[in-house]
Amino acid sequence: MRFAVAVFPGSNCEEETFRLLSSLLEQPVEYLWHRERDLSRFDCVILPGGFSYGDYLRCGAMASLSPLVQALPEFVLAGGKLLGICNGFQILLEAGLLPGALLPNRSLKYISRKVCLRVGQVDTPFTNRLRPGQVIRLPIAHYEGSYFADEATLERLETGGRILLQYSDPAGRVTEGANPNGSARSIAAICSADRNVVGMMPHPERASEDLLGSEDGLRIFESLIGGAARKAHRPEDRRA
Amino acid sequence: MGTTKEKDLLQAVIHVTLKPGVLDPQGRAIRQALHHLGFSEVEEVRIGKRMVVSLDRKGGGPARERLEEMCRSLLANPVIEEFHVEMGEE
Amino acid sequence: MGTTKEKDLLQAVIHVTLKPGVLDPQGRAIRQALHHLGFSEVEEVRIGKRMVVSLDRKGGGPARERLEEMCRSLLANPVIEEFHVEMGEE
Amino acid sequence: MNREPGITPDMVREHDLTEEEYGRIRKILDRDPTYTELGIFSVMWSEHCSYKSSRVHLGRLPSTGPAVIQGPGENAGVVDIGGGRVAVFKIESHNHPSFIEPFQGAATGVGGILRDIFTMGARPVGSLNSLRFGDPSHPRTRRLLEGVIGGIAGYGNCIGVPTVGGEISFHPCYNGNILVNVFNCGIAGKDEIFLGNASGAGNPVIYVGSSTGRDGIHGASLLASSSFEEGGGGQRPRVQVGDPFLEKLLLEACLEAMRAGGIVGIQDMGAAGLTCSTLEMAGRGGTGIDLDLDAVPRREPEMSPYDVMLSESQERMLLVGKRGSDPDLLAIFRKWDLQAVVVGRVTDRGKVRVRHKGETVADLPVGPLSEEAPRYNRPLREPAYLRDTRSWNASVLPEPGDVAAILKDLLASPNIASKGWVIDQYDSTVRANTVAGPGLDAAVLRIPGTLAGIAMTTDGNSRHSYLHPFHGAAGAVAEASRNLSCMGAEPLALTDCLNFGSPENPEVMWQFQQTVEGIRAACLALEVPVVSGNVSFYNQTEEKPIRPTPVIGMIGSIADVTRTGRLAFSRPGDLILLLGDTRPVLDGTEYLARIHQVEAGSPAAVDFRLERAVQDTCREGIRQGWIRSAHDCSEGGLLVTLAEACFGDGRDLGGDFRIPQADRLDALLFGESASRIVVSVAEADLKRLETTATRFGAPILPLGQVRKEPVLKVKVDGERVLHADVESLRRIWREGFVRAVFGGAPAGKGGMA
Ligand SMILES: Nc1ncnc2c1ncn2[C@@H]1O[C@H](COP(=O)(O)OP(=O)(O)O)[C@@H](O)[C@H]1O
Ligand SMILES: [Mg+2]
Repeated sequence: MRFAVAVFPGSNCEEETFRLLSSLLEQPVEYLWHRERDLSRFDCVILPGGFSYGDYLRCGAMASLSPLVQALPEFVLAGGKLLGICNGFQILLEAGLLPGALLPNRSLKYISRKVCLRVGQVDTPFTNRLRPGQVIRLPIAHYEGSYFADEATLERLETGGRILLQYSDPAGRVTEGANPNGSARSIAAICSADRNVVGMMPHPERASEDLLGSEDGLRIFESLIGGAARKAHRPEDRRA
Repeated sequence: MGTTKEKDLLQAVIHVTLKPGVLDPQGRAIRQALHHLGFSEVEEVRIGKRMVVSLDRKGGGPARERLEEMCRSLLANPVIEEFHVEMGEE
Repeated sequence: MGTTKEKDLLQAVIHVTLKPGVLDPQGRAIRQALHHLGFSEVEEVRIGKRMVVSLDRKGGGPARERLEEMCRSLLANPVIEEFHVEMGEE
Repeated sequence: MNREPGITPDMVREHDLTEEEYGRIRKILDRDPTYTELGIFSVMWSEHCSYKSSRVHLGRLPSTGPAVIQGPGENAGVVDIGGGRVAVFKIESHNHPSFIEPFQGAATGVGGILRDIFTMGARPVGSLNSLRFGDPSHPRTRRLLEGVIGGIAGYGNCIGVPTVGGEISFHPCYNGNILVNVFNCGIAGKDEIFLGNASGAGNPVIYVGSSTGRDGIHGASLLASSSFEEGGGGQRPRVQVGDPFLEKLLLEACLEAMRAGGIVGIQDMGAAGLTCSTLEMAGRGGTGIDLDLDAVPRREPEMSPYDVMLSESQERMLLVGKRGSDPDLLAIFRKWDLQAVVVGRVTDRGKVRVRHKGETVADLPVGPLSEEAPRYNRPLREPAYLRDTRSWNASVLPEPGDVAAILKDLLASPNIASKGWVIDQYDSTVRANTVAGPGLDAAVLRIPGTLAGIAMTTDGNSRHSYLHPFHGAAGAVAEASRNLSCMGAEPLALTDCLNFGSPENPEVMWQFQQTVEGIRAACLALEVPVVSGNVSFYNQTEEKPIRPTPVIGMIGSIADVTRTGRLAFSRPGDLILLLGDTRPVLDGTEYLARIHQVEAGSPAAVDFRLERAVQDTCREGIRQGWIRSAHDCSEGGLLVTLAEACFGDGRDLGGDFRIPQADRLDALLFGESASRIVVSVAEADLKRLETTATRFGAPILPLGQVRKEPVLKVKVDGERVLHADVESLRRIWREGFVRAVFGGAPAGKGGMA
C-alpha cells in the first residue's frame, strides 16, 4: 500500500507517522507538501497531528483550504483511503469530508494523557484488526477535541455504524466520567458513510512500540496493510 | 477609522458568534468566574470573535460582498457559527 | 435582545481588542491565508473577542459601571488589551 | 552626523549607564555617541548582555572535558553523545516578563530558548522548565501559575517540541518576583553545527522572520538591570507576544536552509535584538557589518533607527549567507511563507555601521565595544541572617508524634505533591521518542532511529542555597546528576541558571560568588563540565532580594533505552535497599519548614566520593538490568521517597520496612541528607547488588520488601511507626497541588489567545 503523509505549515506529527510506516510496517511512503494536488500514486493519505497554521482562527480551518485537501474529495470518491489524526481530524471536519466540528475541551485546558477507548465498529479498513467492545489505550493531546454535531447527525452516525472509538473507563464502560473533553456521545473516532475516511482524536502513532508504553495504536496501521508489523526493539526481560 | 492617504482603505468589523444551541464552555466558565468575583447578576455569557479587517478598496469587487465571501470560505464555520459584517464609516 | 418576562434582563456586548502595536499573530496568519485564497485587497486583520453578557438588572449596581468593573477584573488583560462596553437596547 | 537628539546627562542616566561608563564610550568613539549609539551601548553593556558583575566569577566554572565540543560563549553548549551526534542545550530565565504578563512572558521564554538551540543547527527534542512562585495562598500566585503554565504549554505544544519535565516550588520570597527558567536540548549531527559567526567580507546579511515592532525596547537593559517594582510606570517596555506558529516555520526553514548549504553563520535575535546579533556575529567573525535599516521589515509606522536597533520583537533570525547564494536561501524561506530580506553586508572594517534613510546613525568599533565593556569585581559580604540560621540546633525540636500525619502533610505540600495538574497540560509525547516523560526523576528521550537515549533534568533547592549557598549549589549539581543516574544515564554536562537579587548588594554578591564556587567544586568532583548558562540579577521586590536560586540543567546519555530506570516498585517480593548513608540532619528540610515552620540550620556538605559510589552502583545495576526500580531521596526525605515508589502507574504496591534507628526518628525519616537512592532488586539479585556496591564503595542498607497488599508499613528498631493505606496516601499526594494553589477545583478562565 502506497502512503502519503501530508505536511502543512505547522504539522508536528508527520515524522513519527512516516517512520512508523516506513521502518516498522515497511511500506512505501512519501511526504506530501500541502500545495500538491496530484494524489494519483497513493492508496492512502494520512493527515497527521500538529497545529497546522498555528490552530489560529479555528483548528484545521486554514489547512482545509490547501490544494492538497481540496484534492481529497476526488481521491476519496475513487476509493482512496484517508485517515486524519488529531489536527488531521479537525481538518477533515473543516473540509466537510466528515460531519461535525470540534470545540474546546470542557475543562478549557489542553489535555495530554493516555485514555481508554472502547472499540465500536470494526468493518473499516482502519479497524479490522480490532475486536468490537475491546478496550485500547492511546494518548490524546489536544485543546479542541470535544466532538460536536447536531442530534440528527449524531443519530445518523450511530445508526450507520460510523462510531469507531468512544472514550471509556478501563472496563469499557462509556460514561461521562471517562469522557475527557466533553465529546458528544463520547465520540473519539468516526468514519464516512463509505467507510474509507476516518477521523480520530487519539494518536495511534505514539502508541506503536512497547518502548513508548503501548502497541495498541499499531493495530490501526496493521488493519490498513492487512498484516503484522515488523517487531520493533522489544525491551527484553530485564534480567540479564 | 476610514481612509488613509496612500491607499484607499476601508475598515470593516466582522462578528462571528456561536449558533444558538452550540455549547459555549468558555462562556460558561467566565460566567462562573464572574459569580465567584461577586457579579452574581450575570445570567449568561457567550463568547464570539470580533475581527477588524482593513481592505484596500481598489482591489477586489464591492467590499461587502467580498467580506461575506471571506466569511463563507474561511472566517466562519457554518456548522457551529454565524457571522455578521459591519461596514465602517468612511 | 432586551428583556424577558421573568427577570429584568439586559444584554450588553463587550468588545475586547488588542492594544495598538501589540502583535496579533492570529490576525497575521489569517491575512496571509486570505491572500492565498485570492483576497489580496486585505491589508490587515486584527482579532478580538466579542462577549455577549446577559445581566439581571435587579442585581448589582448601575449596569455599565458593573460591566466595566468586570472587564477590569477579569474579562480583559490590561497589559495587552483594551475593552469597550456597548449597552444593548432594552 | 545626523539629526538625532544630542546626548544629555539625564539621557545617560535613563540609559542606566554610569558617568564612568559614559566616559569609556566617549573614549572608544573619540566623540559623543549618537542617540542610537547610546541605546546600543546601553543594551550591550547592560548586565544581561555584558555579564559585567558576574564575569569575574563565571570564569571559575570548569568548562572543558572529553565530550565538550562547544563550551560557554555561543548560543548554547554542545556535547558529543556518540554515534556521530551531539546534544545542544541551554537554560534561560524569563522572570520579569513572566511577572508582568505570565502567559506571554513564559511563552516567549520558551520561544527564545528554542531559537538558541536551532540556531546552532540542532533539532530541539525536549523542553524542561524550572519555576518558582510565591506563597500558594498569595492572591496573585494562582493567576501567575495559570498564566505561566498556559504559556509554556501553549508555545511548546504548538511548535511540537515535547515538554518532558521540570520543577516547581513555592516560597513567599517569590511573591513579587517569580522565576521562570526554561531549558531545551536539541540533537544534531556532529558535523552539522552552525555558529553565530559573520565571516567573509562581501557576504550578505539576511533578516528572516517576523517584522520588527516596538516590542520590549530596553527589555534587556531596563528590565533586567534595574529592580522591577510593580506598577512602577515610566518606560515600561511593550509586552512581547509570541507566535509559536511562525517559530515553527522558522525552525523548519532554518534547518532546511542549513542542510541546503549556503549559510555561513546564523544567530537568533533575542535580548537586544538586531543590536546584539550584529555585534556578536561580527565580533566572533572578527569582521564588521554594514546594515541598511530601511530594508528591515517593520510592523509599525515611524520607527526610529533607535527603535529598530533595540526592538525585541520575537521570532526573528539573522544569518550570513555565502556570497551569491542568497537567491537560493531566500527561496527556501519563501516556501515556508517567511519574510527574508538582505539587510546588509559583511565588511572587513571591524565596525558595525548602521544606515537609515541614507544617513549613518551608528558606526561602532566591534572589538573595543566588547573588550572595553565594563567588568566589575563587586564587593562581597557574608549576609547577616546566616549568623542566626547557622546557630539553630535540632535539639530544640520535640520528637515527632504521629508519623502518618506528618507524612500526609508532606505529601500534600505543593512542593512535594504530584504535579499532574501541570503535566497534563504539556504535550510530552509528540514526536514519539519519549521513553520517560514528566513526573520521573529525569526525562529520557530516544534518539530517533537508534537504541540510544538522552536523559535530562533540572534541579535546584533554594532553601538549601539560602542557608548555605555553597553547599546548596553543590547539592543541586549532585542532585541533578543523581536524578540522571536513577534513570540509568551517564551524566555528561550541565547548564546553569543563576537567579539572584541585585549584584550591587554585597550580600547578594557574596551568595553569588559562593554559589559559583559550589558549582565549581561539584563539577570538578563529579567530572561534569558547564557548557552554557545564564545569569539573572535584580530579582527583588523593593530592596528585598529573592533567595539565591541556582538551577542546574544536566544531560546524560543512555546506550540502550530499553534499559531505562523506573521509579516505582514493580514486583511483590523484591527487596528494597538504600544506597548511601543517612546522616542525622534536619537542617533546611521541607519537614522543618512545613511541620515546624522553621527554615534554619546549615545543610551538610555533599560527600562527593560517596555520591559517585552511590550513582555508579545504581547506573551499573540499571544497565545490567537487575535494578528494578530506583528513586532518589530529596525534598521530604526517605519516607516520602518510599511512598512515591509505592505509587505505581495505576497499580499501587505496598512495602514492609524494618529500619534500624539512627539518631532522631524524624532525621531518619524526613532528613534530606544527599547521596541516597532507594532501589529494589529481586531476591536472587541481592548478591550482585552487594558485589557491585562493594566494588564502587557504596554502603547499602536493607530497608524492606515490596508487598502486593497496598499498605506502607514501617518499623523502626522493631517498633511500628507507620501503617498507612497506599491508596489514601496517593490521593493526598495527587490532590495536594490543586488543593494548595486553588483551594479545591481550579476554575480556569481559559483563553482564546
Ligand atoms: N552562569 C553561567 N554559566 C556558564 N555560562 C554562562 C552562564 N551565564 C551565561 N553563560 C554563557 O554566556 C553566554 C551568553 O549568555 P546569554 O547572554 O544568556 O546568551 P543569549 O543572549 O544567547 O541568551 C552564553 O554562551 C552562555 O552559555
Ligand atoms: Mg541566544
